[in-house]
Amino acid sequence: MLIKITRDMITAEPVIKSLVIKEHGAVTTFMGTVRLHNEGRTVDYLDYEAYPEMAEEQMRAIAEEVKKKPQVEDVSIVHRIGKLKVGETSLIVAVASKHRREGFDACLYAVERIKELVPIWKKEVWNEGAEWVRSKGA
Amino acid sequence: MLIKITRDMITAEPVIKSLVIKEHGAVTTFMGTVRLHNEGRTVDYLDYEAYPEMAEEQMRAIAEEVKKKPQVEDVSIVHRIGKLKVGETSLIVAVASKHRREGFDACLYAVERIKELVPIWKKEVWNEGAEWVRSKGA
Amino acid sequence: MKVHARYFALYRERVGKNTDDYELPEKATVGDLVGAVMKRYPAFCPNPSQTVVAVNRVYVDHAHPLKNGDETAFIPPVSGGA
Amino acid sequence: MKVHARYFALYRERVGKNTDDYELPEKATVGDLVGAVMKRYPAFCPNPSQTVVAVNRVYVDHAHPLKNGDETAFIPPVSGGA
Repeated sequence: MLIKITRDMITAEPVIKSLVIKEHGAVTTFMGTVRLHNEGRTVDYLDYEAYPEMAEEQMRAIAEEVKKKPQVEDVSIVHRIGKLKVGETSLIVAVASKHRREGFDACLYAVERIKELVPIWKKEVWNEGAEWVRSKGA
Repeated sequence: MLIKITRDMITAEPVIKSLVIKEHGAVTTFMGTVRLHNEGRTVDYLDYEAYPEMAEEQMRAIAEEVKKKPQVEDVSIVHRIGKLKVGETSLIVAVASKHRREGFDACLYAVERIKELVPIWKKEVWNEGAEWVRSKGA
Repeated sequence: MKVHARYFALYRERVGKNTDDYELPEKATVGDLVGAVMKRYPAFCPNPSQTVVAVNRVYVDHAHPLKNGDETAFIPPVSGGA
Repeated sequence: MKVHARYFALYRERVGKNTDDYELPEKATVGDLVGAVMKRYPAFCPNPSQTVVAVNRVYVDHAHPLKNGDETAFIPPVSGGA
């Protein structure tokens, strides 16, 4: 289980490698990347801010909750903060499970819990302004 | 779109990097790894055999089919064949989509189509014997 | 008693600073703290009864009793993830 | 006419080779080919009418007409993926 908030670029491989696996079977990974368009605006960049200590605690609590689901072996969550350009990755969630369907369900559930609970905020900056984004929820 | 059958070790990063993305949003990745236990037996290794030309054509057809789904941007599929030890990765499917739910659905669907259609066979080798595995289907 | 307050994102921009300290009467609740913040920064939040607050990094409701030295945080709607 | 046959996995092990050629009458179908294989290798398949066959890398049914030079393949139940 790797839980991390970082200002550096993030890639899938170290997150997948961090999973502690006894039984193997399936690894499901989700990566959220910055979109060029949002609600009709062309995004220049996003600026992510966190309450880092609490965000890490919440991420860990979500990972522990998801890890208790049937078939799930381990969960890792890494979130990048700071300025992110279009196409860069803000979030990586990796789930090891014994079978694939439970892995997909667990990974999607983890992403939805993160968007709901973790104190991280993104400000969308485009050429004519900037705005804190309100999550549309899970 | 990367479609490949290989005897070499496979990792997620090059498969994810192969995705051609215009709109970004989400990348969902599935990795199938060799399990230590299957139906009560302790697996020594698996030996994957393919009808390589047809398997690649089928994988490409599945990727093209999945790419046509709403929100899906690109799909890559890589399958390893030959002898694989416990914990090694046999299959990687990566899907780029505009939103996460469609990405998860498309990735799971692609894996199920692969297991149903692609002419690849695995032989399970354990300490007291060996057997061609019959897929339990999608 | 004295509690420490942290502001994030939209709230941080509205108050123009990251942190504050508040002197509150004994037995004050989170609701009382929200009242004190609104008094100091009337434009802080249009819907103070809905403001999400964490105490010592845990989400709590407005009836939650505060104690001296607590770290409180004002959490605007979150938007992490993808 | 002559068609080329490829055997994989379980079928390959049962016949002890990767490939064969079959000489078939004009207008022969995949079903006729399956019959010829069963004649050459009686233990090939317990359920010949269910045998999955590809012609030139495409799955076909047993009524599919063959032509000279076709590459046929006998496809035991697949088990790729995870």
